[in-house]
Amino acid sequence: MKNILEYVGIEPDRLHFSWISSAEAEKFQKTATQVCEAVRALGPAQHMIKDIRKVA
Amino acid sequence: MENQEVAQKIQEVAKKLLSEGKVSCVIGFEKGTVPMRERPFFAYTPEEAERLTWTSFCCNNLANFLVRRDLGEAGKVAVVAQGCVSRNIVGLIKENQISREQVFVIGVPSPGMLDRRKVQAEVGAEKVITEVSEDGEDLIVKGKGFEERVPRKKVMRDNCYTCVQRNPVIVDELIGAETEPTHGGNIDKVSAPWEKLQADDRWAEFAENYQTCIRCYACRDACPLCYCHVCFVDEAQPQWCGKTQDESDVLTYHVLRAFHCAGRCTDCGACESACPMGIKVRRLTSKIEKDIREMYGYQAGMDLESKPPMSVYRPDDPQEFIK
Amino acid sequence: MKNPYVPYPVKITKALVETEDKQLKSFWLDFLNPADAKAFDYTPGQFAELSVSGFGEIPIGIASSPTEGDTLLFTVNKVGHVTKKLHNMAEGDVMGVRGPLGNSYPLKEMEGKNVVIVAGGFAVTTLRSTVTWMLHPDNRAKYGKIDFIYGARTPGLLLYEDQWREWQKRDDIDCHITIDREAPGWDGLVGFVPTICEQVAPKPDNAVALICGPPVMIRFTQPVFDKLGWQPEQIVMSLENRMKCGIGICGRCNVGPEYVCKDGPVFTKAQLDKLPAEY
Amino acid sequence: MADKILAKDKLAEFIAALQKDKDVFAPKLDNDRLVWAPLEKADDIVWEFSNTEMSPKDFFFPQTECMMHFKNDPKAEDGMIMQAEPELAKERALLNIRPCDAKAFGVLDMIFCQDEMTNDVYWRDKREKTLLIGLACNDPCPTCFCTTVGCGPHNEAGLDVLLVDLGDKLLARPISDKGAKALSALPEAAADDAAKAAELKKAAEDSITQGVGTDKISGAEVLDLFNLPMWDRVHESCLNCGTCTFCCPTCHCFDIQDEVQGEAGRRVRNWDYCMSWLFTVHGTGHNPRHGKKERVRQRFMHKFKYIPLKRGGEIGCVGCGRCVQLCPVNIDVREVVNSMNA
Amino acid sequence: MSDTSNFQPRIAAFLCNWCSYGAADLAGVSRLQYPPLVQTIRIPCTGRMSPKFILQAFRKGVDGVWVSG
Repeated sequence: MKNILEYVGIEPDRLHFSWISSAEAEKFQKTATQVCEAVRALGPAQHMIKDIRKVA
Repeated sequence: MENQEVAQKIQEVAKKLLSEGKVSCVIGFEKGTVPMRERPFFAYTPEEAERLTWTSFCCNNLANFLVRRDLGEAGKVAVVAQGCVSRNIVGLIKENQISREQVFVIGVPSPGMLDRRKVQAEVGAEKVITEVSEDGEDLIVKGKGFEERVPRKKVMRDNCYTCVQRNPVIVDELIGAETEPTHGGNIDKVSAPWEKLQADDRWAEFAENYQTCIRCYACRDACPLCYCHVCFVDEAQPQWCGKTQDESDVLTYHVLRAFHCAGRCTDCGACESACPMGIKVRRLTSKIEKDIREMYGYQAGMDLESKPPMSVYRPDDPQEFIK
Repeated sequence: MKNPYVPYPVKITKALVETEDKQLKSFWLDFLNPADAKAFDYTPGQFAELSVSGFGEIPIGIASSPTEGDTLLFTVNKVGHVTKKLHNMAEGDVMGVRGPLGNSYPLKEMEGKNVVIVAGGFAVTTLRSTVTWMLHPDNRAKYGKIDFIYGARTPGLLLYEDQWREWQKRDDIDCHITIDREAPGWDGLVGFVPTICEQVAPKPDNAVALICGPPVMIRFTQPVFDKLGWQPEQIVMSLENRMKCGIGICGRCNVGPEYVCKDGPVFTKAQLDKLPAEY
Repeated sequence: MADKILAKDKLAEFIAALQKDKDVFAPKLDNDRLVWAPLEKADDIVWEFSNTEMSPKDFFFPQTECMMHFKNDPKAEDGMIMQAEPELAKERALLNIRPCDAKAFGVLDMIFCQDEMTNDVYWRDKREKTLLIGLACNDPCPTCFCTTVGCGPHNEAGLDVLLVDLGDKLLARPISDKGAKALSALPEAAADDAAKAAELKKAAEDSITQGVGTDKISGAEVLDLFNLPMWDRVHESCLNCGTCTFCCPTCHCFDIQDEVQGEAGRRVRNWDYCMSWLFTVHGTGHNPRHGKKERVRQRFMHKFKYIPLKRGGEIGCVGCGRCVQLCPVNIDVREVVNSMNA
Repeated sequence: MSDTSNFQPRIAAFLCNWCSYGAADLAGVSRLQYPPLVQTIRIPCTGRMSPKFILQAFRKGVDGVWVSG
């Protein structure tokens, strides 16, 4: 999925996968921060959004 | 073997099967009403079998008709299959849509089917073609006030050019001898032009490619993999994909459809041939095909035994993308 | 130029779950603009598209009668995503109504004749409208004897109980209300609608029958009426098919050349016999 | 109204005049595909073409059309109440539309605008604000069969003006008052120009050799046609895709859907197609046209029996041949209709 | 690309009920700070995850998707 989205032009860093066990609260915190930073660096998503206000 | 000879042989085999009552129906091709459009034909009697033909324009995937008809009622049917079609039959057997006993495969090594749009472009978009015949490695294209020879290789369908399996993988009766497995094209190159681009440009290319889509779903309906009773685009609760011409709706449809074919697509090109707008539908599916091949070392429908990668877990499955 | 696709805004003034299985809910709707109420000029048998903004439209038969004033009554079966949403709506909510659509029961042609009304389950809606209309003092004299045969599976699934209890008290209509199987607390008729029709044995002379119900009921009621000597021209039925536009354009509700939304939903048996059975 | 002459070197002037108050569109070549596009200057006009890939019906009946919008807020004063979309702001002209496509609009007029209630204001508005300037077909395709379905390569129905290409000039025939107005500045045609146009017409009509017979269909009972054994075979190879209906100039079925996003909501209609299983399925799961056979039969019966029956004999097909060319499995309408007529 | 300095992305996090959702819960209980931009969606199991969800999230306008098992 990541590959295909990348292929169509959605930056790979917009999609993250991770494995966290229910005891790993700290890893969760760390990953959440990482994900946010990665997406923040990319700026707002431009594609695939359906904006009916624009079309209407 | 020349296509005409193959056609002759197909007729003979079909007649024999039908008259001996071994199958109730032979699914093959007959001559269409317009040039370069051979069409699927269902022969039920030895007389009807005489209409069966074989040319370089047999672009539909006949495996498609195996799932969509009620085989329980029809009993055993025979189907004319080249490499990719036979791979799809294998896929359908693996997915329990049909059983091996229900189909009689009349195997034909593929001559490499031709793209009628390319032929049209070759003689000029505005010329009206009235007759096309084959002469060895050339096509003879006739129309009002012109006659041209076009080399087959120049107008071959993209997927046939990069085909990796021209010979049928399962066969009950083989017509002609097995041939070279490929036509020499490099399958990895199909998605290459896009892979080099930056994300935004890639998106632009992608949107441009599908921009003319009219959402007739011919690509889906021509595809032997798309046999779901209710397709996700038709689901209303929840609605995954709007029904409008909006870019996001069109692209969602294409991305998800392609993704549903992951690990199953045999690159038969039926979607691209069916598209009335000439969209390069394979741009997406062939990329996924390549990924599956590189990540899991799997090619769909090559044999009856191997397990499709999307439905089994192996400890050595790639997982670099997971943090 | 009037836009036939834009619904009239209405407010739900009352909503009531009708049946014990909670599948059917009735809605009383009042027009937000009094002028719209005047424009919405309907006859029993017609239907309207109920419009829930953001969800879509659904064609529903009008269960109220124009003789009851401007409030419209619809009873809705919960099946799809529009009706589910509708069931969750409360009094005071705003929605839309588009119509009236379709033809109606042949009230004019029925004048001077005896009328037999056969209803099964949920299909009673437009027939409730018809009976109410015929029983109105202005109209009652135009018709002969009225028989009303109505059945449901259980007493809890019978719609409009207050209404038919009242009709039972009158002497200008014969009500035969039945349930499929004996149930505690039920002292009325028991038996399937076709059986009751056999018992009532309405005479075909100078009479019209309006039959509306689930396909299985129609399949078994038909032979009863045939045996009693009814002609296809005397039997009137109401169809339903999937619809969108409701005005005979969008192309999905047609039965042969006839559009259920525009040429129907009411057809005589004689008409249906000449059409493909695509309903 | 008298025929006029429009010299090709005067085209720029003519188009500039049209563009004063109209958006002008014409067929244009885009990567080997002939599509409808805004016309900028006279030089861009394509004169030699069979027909555009898709029918221009979407000028009047867009594939996706917003019909109404509403404020998705039940608490707001005007919340949840549907407001109709505004009408077309500027007039349009379609230049070089083929007579078959124009004829299709005539057929669709009868369906979209039947009476006071069945009055599709979205269609009507766009129709009334569009000038149709047709270009007669001098060289029909092998897949054309217009002459056998009540149309023809020089057919005038539905058009405002018919142009006939006479080489360096065009014979411009005003058909409606609107058309006459657009041509008022042009000189009248000489008798031999008109004669030449008539000759071309005859030649074009004669070049259409294949066709369909509909004489027996019009006399037959609906049920007899409906129960013909041929339907058991016609549908076999059909994929149930929407290609034939979407490319067809007279197919007009649609679906209405609501969409919301935050506070914005709209009701849109999209083209729909009778080949789809979902087209007729009921909420209960019952489907009156459950099989491929029923659906394929519906399409042909609708065009060749139901529409003529309801619309005074007018056939719901104009013989443009697009479905013959584009059907992925080559289900040829001519063969189907001829076997219906057998 | 727009100004990224004060851009606050919206992220849809699909969390498995048994693993990451538990972790998120624990993080909350333990008062660990993580960015408030993540909108958690509990799914019964990561096996419930479907590509449809990801596309749907993007269609609804999120800037990123995070799937965690």
